[in-house]
Amino acid sequence: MAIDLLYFAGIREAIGLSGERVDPPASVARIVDLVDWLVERGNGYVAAFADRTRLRAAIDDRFVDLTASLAGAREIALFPPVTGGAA
Amino acid sequence: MAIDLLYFAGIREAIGLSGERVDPPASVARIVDLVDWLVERGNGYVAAFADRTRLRAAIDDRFVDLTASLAGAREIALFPPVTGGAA
Amino acid sequence: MSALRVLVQREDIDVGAELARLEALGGGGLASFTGIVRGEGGMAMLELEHHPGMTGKVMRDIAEQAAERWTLAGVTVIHRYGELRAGERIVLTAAAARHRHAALEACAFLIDWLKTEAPFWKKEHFADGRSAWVESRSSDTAATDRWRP
Amino acid sequence: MSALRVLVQREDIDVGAELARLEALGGGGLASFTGIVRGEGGMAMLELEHHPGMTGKVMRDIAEQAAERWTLAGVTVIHRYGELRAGERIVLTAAAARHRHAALEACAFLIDWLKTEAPFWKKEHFADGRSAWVESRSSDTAATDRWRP
Repeated sequence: MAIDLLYFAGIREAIGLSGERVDPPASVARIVDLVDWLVERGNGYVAAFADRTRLRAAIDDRFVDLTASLAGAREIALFPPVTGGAA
Repeated sequence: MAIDLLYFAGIREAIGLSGERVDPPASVARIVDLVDWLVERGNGYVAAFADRTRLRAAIDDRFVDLTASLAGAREIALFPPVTGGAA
Repeated sequence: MSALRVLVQREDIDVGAELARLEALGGGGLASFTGIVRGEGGMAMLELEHHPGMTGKVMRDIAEQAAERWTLAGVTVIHRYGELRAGERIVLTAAAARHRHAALEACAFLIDWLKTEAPFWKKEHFADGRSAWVESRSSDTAATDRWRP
Repeated sequence: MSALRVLVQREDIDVGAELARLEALGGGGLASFTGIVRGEGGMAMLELEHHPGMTGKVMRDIAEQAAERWTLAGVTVIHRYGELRAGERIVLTAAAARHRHAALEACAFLIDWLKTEAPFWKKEHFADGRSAWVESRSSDTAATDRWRP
């Protein structure tokens, strides 16, 4: 099933895309599986996801753990820890 | 020795003056003595100083206890607890 | 060195201009508290009396204490006196700092201390002609006490 | 019921106008925090990226949490994105309340939570051409954690 991916900040820059539509196989059940599957594409994806401790995710605009299931997800965002606000 | 007295808020209203110059006898050594001496004048002063728990004082623009000595004082302010600020 | 700005005035407080002045110090974070006259219980006018010779000194002393306690780029404390209507500003405390918690805590400290240490007295004038001096509250003294060592 | 005002915008924040809007709610006390871009270490420009579909929702959720936690007349949360220079405003959090401590605490809560929960990312661009993403800080996570039950 097709899912829209969004990339932000350093993840976006490493991959070179702000987003893309993907259609992973059924074995890709959780966000971590999706990331493993993306890393197989090589280069930019390898660099983007090299440090999983600094990877965060949201499914359909809600923060989730990396172990969250993709079932029913329409849009998945992958990004580093947030750094908004000020001072 | 002459001392300038200043009255504020309810104290000012009860006495009917915002201030006056007084020349108490040498036996008036502390603020409490001064207040007792003023109360002898009667009416407004009696009402102004009826509740000593709600009386505060400053000597030469510094908050002091009611037991503070008048020695060297030029100006004494007598007033209820402060209620500035907001909310 | 913090820039201290302490004013006792009859005029309204231009909050936007005051905060812009503190922003310009380059602190990174700026906290403010504005006190507004509440028009509860039919109160028509709030009269604010103060001890003119003493108010500025006490307020400056409070501002200096804040500047010693936290690392601040600047502190502004403005208190009005005179006759104020419901909705009018009474007081502004503001602090600029590199770190947001310093700015926020200094701002809370300033307003807590002003309430119990600055020589201002409030009298409420009601629409029906009654008037009464506002009594001090023990909760305000407790709020100031929490900052004591 | 608190009046919630949540904005994500490229434009500057008119702090004076925003605070005047909250003052008009009649709360009695109004606290605000403004974040300003610091121009340290030769930083020429700060780039603020965000997740457009998510930012407004998260910020509204944070504002609602503040309104549940304290009795507030109103809450305003405005966060900018895009390219900001040193001295420009990034963020404003403000809360109006009957009691000053509710306003001040809500304001601190809002800025602490925004920093760790709102999907914004900062990139620093330096005068010498270098640029780097700002790393998240554990002190910010700790600041948010202090509000958890």
